[in-house]
Amino acid sequence: MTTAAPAPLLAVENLRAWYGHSHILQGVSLQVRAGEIVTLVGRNGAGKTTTLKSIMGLVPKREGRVTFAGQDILDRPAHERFHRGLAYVPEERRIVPGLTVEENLRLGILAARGGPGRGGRASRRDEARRIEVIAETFPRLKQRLKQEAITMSGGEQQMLAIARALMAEPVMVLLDEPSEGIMPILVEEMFEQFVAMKRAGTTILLVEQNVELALDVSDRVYIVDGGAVVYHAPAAELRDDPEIQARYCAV
Amino acid sequence: MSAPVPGHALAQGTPLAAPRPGSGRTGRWLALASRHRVALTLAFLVVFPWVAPYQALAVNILVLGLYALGFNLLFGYTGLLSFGHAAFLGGGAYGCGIAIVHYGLHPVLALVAGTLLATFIAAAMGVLAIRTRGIYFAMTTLALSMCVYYAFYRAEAFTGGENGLRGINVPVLTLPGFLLDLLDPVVKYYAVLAVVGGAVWLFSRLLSSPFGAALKAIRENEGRAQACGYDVRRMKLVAFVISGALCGLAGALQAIHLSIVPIETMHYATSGQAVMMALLGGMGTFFGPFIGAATFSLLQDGLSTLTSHWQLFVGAIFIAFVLFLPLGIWGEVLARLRRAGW
Amino acid sequence: MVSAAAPTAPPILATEGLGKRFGHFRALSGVSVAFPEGGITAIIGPNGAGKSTFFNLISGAFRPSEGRVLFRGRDITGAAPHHFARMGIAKSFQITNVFPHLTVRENVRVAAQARRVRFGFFRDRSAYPELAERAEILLGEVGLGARMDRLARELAHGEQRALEIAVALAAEPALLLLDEPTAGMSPEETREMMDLVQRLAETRTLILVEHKMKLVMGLCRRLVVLHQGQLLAEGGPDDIRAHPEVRRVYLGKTA
Amino acid sequence: MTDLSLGGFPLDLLALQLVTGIALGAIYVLVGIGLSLIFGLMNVVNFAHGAFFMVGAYVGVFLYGYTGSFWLSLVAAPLAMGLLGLAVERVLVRPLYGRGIDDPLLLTFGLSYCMVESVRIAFGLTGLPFGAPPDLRGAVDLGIGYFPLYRLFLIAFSLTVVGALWLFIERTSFGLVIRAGARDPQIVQVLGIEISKVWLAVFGLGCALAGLAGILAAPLQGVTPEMGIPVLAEAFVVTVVGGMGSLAGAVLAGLLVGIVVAMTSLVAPDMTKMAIFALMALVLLVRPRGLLGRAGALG
Amino acid sequence: RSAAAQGGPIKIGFPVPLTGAFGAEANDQVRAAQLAVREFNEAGGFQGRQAELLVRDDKINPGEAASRTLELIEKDKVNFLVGGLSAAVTLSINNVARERGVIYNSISQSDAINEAKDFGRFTFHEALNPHMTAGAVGRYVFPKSGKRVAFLSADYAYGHEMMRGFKRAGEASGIEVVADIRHPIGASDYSAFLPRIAALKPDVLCLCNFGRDQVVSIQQATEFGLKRNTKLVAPVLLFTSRKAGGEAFDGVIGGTSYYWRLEDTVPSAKAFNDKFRAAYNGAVPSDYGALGYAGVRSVLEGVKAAGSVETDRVVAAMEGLKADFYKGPQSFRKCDHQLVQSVLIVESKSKGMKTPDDVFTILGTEGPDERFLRGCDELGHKA
Ligand SMILES: Nc1ncnc2c1ncn2[C@@H]1O[C@H](COP(=O)(O)OP(=O)(O)OP(=O)(O)O)[C@@H](O)[C@H]1O
Ligand SMILES: Nc1ncnc2c1ncn2[C@@H]1O[C@H](COP(=O)(O)OP(=O)(O)OP(=O)(O)O)[C@@H](O)[C@H]1O
Ligand SMILES: [Mg+2]
Ligand SMILES: [Mg+2]
Repeated sequence: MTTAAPAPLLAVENLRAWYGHSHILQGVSLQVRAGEIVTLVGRNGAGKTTTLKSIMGLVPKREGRVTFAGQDILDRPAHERFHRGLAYVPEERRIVPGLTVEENLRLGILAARGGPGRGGRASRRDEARRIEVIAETFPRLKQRLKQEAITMSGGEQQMLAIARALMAEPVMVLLDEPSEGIMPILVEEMFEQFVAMKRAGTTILLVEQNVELALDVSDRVYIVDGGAVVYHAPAAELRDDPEIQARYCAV
Repeated sequence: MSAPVPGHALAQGTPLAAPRPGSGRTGRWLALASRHRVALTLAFLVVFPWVAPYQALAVNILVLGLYALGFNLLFGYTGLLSFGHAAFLGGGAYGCGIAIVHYGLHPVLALVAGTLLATFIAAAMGVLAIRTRGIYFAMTTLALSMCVYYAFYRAEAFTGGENGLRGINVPVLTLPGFLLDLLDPVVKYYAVLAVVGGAVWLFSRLLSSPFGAALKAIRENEGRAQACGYDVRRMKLVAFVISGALCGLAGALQAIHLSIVPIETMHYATSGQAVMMALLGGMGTFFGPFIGAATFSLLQDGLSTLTSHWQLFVGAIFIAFVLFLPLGIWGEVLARLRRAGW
Repeated sequence: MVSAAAPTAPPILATEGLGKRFGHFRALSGVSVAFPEGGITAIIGPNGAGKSTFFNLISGAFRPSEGRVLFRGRDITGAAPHHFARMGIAKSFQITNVFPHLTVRENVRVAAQARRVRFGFFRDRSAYPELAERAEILLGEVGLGARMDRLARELAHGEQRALEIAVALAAEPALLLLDEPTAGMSPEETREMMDLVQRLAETRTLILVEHKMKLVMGLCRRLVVLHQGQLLAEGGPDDIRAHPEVRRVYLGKTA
Repeated sequence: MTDLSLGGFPLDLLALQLVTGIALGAIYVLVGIGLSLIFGLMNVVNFAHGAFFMVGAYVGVFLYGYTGSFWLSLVAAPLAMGLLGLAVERVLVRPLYGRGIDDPLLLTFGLSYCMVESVRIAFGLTGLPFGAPPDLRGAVDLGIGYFPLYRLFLIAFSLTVVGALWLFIERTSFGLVIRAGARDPQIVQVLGIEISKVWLAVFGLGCALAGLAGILAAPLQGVTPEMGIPVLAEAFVVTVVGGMGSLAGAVLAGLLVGIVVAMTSLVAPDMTKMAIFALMALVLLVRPRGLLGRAGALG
Repeated sequence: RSAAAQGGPIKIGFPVPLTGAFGAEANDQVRAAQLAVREFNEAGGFQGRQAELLVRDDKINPGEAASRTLELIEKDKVNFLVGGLSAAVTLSINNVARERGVIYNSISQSDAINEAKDFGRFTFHEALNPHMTAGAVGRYVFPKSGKRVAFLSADYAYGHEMMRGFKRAGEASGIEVVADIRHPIGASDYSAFLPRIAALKPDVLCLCNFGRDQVVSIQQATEFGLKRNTKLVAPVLLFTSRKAGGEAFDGVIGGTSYYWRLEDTVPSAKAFNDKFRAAYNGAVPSDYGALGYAGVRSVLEGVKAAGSVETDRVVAAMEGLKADFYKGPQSFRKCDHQLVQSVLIVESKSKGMKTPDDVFTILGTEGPDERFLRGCDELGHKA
């Protein structure tokens, strides 16, 4: 399947994963090249989230090969991926309870300045600047910096989760259903934002149920089912496929 | 492209993580065992005194097992960690002891009196403690139980204070139709077993009742249980009180068994003991508390006869248990059986 | 059956000047709406408009700072949350909220039980076979028929969303509040869910919060729009679609 | 001065009693903070905290016997306990993460048995005598009465340590990371933080504080293998009254408990121990999260 | 009573708190008791029967002690019980033993065990009781050190009993009680009580507490400078406590049942110490340790005198026993089986010590005299 020249930024080969005794991923292979937006679609329980989590090193048992920027990261501890420039927006938002919005955001950049506790005052200022920038993109967050994050509305939490992942300006982001719970007007803006990020050089691997919009912004699409990739094509091809339209898009 | 499979993708072929009761050979055995858990527990306890080093210890284990069982209702099944159960054990013991020593009540009535006193203490503590949650709940119960402790400590005329309550002597138990010689350790064991057996049976009924199911739901997710229509506070209180009553019964039996009630019975260290026994045996398992009580007592007893540094070994064994048998002894046995039978 | 209730029919639920403050922040203020018996009403509005807060108020999870909630004409403001459930108001949560270490079947069964037996102490649960049956039927309806013996926490996100709804349904509510029932569901499952919602609406009143406009517009006769904690608009799909303010703050180009 | 009185007690006596309470509280604060750190931030109930306190005291006293320098002991005891804490976390506690609150509880309970018994084997059952170091002996006239110099030193020193700790946790991002890590370690990891190192550090720090409290308390009461047992309960009280994981709360609660004990012993001396628990019950019933506990903190 | 009592060894159950705060004392008790058993066996035992000591750890917990006593009686079928160290434990052992008709010779200090309520025909009390000890110390100290007396007492039966003994002795000297402060047992800090006591400047401060409480309170009283104006007095001044407390004990006066330097004046003490030193590497017995020896010997001498191990006959024989085992003459009073014996008044020192064990100066000895005990009717025994 490999297409020509530049080595992919992220390459997943025959990835298998287990939760306890359940064998979930049966051998997933996919590639994302630098600067691409690639989308995974599939039914509930198909294994999309498990794929992302395995890439991030969050599934207890995993086999196969995952290379990022040319290095095998399958068995590296999760936190190392962050330092290589990989960011992750989990499904169900995973906002840290007990912290304010601002603290949740700060958490996103802490490690970027060289580990907990080692930062001096200067990078504090840096932090503040980043929060400022991100908050511009999500004005709702800006008004709520001091609110306890877990009391935010569902959509606000989703924005926070995305903003947190972007704080450290990652090379590549894995987004698990970012549009869930976001109002229509903002969903559109958000996808526009993804395109803008892509233009700025960020690579994106997306899991999305809003297939119509996802197809609009993606370069390529993988369809996951039963813990494996069952189909793979450029997005444009799928946009024109009536069967795909019928099965995945119409509501 | 392949057509998406109907139904959910993993429904076919992939093994499921959670074992279904009743499938596989061991599974069937387990299902059977769990249906007859009361009978099994009792069968074990009937032969137990012949295995234990001496009968008095066997009675201790019965009593402590019941105590841990009562505690387990709260922690294992309802998810409330209490550090105040000593107040119930002690309340039961003092209630029973005082009834016999100061009022000359019949031992059977004294058992009832002890259980009632414990129930009352549990209700009073529960009403206050239920307002808090998590570790704060544990600490509130601890604090309240220590207040009870000091109250009993100071009521020296009734409780004997630091010296403990002495003179709970019941050499023979007169029941309609026959006499039991409680100075005979074997007779005493089976007399206590009769009471404990009754309590275990009631407990088992409780667990398999709708109320038991609701408690587990509360343990899992209190907020959701409430949204489903359960009056969570009241149910927690009821569980607290029932748990207190069971522990109180254990205390009352202990008073008759040892013929004294030490004030230490009410100290929080005794509450800690319930936690340890329940964890050792296996939290939220039916038989676990008895296994835990037996292990705890046998370990301490056996080792302290062998060496005066027994605490070193008890400590090390505890550590080993946690590291290698995280589900508790009985919990681990169950899990192993399940896995083997899969 | 599905026919829109006549405006004169007594509402199953009504709010009067309902409001909620968190500290100084007014999440909701002065919302008065009535929901007629039967049919589906959608509540829409921007993120943070106060939709979930509104649900929490009318399901008893929050106590209002001001205003009243009337259920079938009775003032139920400030009653304990479990009373709401017993009166027949059930809610599915926007952020999945189930019993993670119970099996899928047990999740629904224990929810169904809450309606029937709460303090049964000594009768065995097998004395209530109807509860288990009901659980199985409900799970079949939401498409989890094959997953009943799994622990809830082992389900995929979309499956948990389906379970969430089954748990809410188990209480046999007269009024069912669904907070983004199809969030996280694939298009295919969303369609199935919408069929289910439509069937449910034949026998009870449904209020749902949704951000999927196509779906909402197709399903509901009536929409309520909240914005910044206040009632912005109310009406049929066409009115709402045409409402300029709604378009500006919420719909964008979509509808 | 003595003719002024309040509730039948001369004012200067009351004032002296207050100072006494603060000195008592200083020790409570130190043990409380250590426990609170580990407890509030790692969700680990360290039942061996009292044992660390005791071993810290032994290490300090033992070293003092060799070097004759109390100051050295003051550094060495917490250091040794910190290292021991690191080892314990790494070898024993780490395998238990993700297993809920009960496993570490049981494990540290067993560990405390081992520590106490090891000390009995190594140093005997009776304990070692130990008094205030020569430079800190004697009493100072505070104007309200004589007060032991060592206890004044104790107050000053503990408050300095607590202040430094506060700076460390509030002014560095350490506090944020550990607070977050307690709630959702996975996310913290995804955000590039090696959470296991953070926990290691927290555990070591908590144990070091226990050791420091131990050596500071040693001149007050000598050292015995059992000296840690009441300390554990007291530390729990301080932690809970102050609010889980709240540094300021632990300070407030520690001083409060000390003062309550001192004042109770003036009016109803036989009630002093009960007073601690009554205070805790009262606080929790009025403020179920402790004095400065955050909403949503643990449970 | 039982079949096993007919032949085989004479078994003596010996529950003491081997672990816990009083482990040092308990271990000493065991060593001394073993000495008594060995002595008995080496002298040929009784009718060819050897004595055997069954040591159990009571963990200083009355409940544990009761279980262990049941074990010793029901499973091991012991002939006699000796032991106990804390009052609560001794009362618990006594309660179990008396119901089953087994002789128990207590070696723990308690007033309650003499009283009719707890006393049983099979109960013997080898140790001093708080009334005797405190009384002797009071009678010695008050006339010498002054009349303004403050009490700091552990708030439990034992503390109250000691205080009662002091006050009774003080009535004769006309003391004035300036403070009567009760502290909770097991307190680790006394600083909260001390400023108040210091402010009163009493002549004598009686510390009616025990073990670790005593060590810590004396240490802190010293720290608060109380010794400047006040004589510190502890009714029961333990050898091991003094060793754990160190210099802080300087000048503290107290009572004890035994101190090894008694060997300077009493031959039986010298003989006992020598045996002990020979058996245990030159160590000297502590006060409680010596009680372990005496407790076991009383029972075994009772057997010899009775010419039987049968309970009733041994009881009668022990009641008539007049002996000098290790500290001078001693005998059991008929009504409550309390051992009438001497009380030593000692003062703690840390200078001019000949050996590290030379920690006390014996100031005086109050001879054995029934007058210093509470009367039989006061205790509720019918004449
Ligand atoms: N913690 C777990 N333990 C056991 N099984 C799990 C666990 N998490 C997920 N699974 C199972 O793995 C399968 C794949 O789940 P995954 O979350 O990857 O699906 P998904 O494609 O992301 O679905 P959705 O669209 O619903 O989020 C599902 O069948 C699910 O039941
Ligand atoms: N406990 C709280 N403290 C402070 N603010 C709160 C609290 N709970 C909710 N809010 C705020 O109230 C507003 C309304 O929240 P609500 O959850 O009702 O929004 P929503 O309409 O459901 O939005 P969404 O579509 O994103 O789910 C939000 O801005 C939220 O941040
Ligand atoms: Mg998913
Ligand atoms: Mg919402």
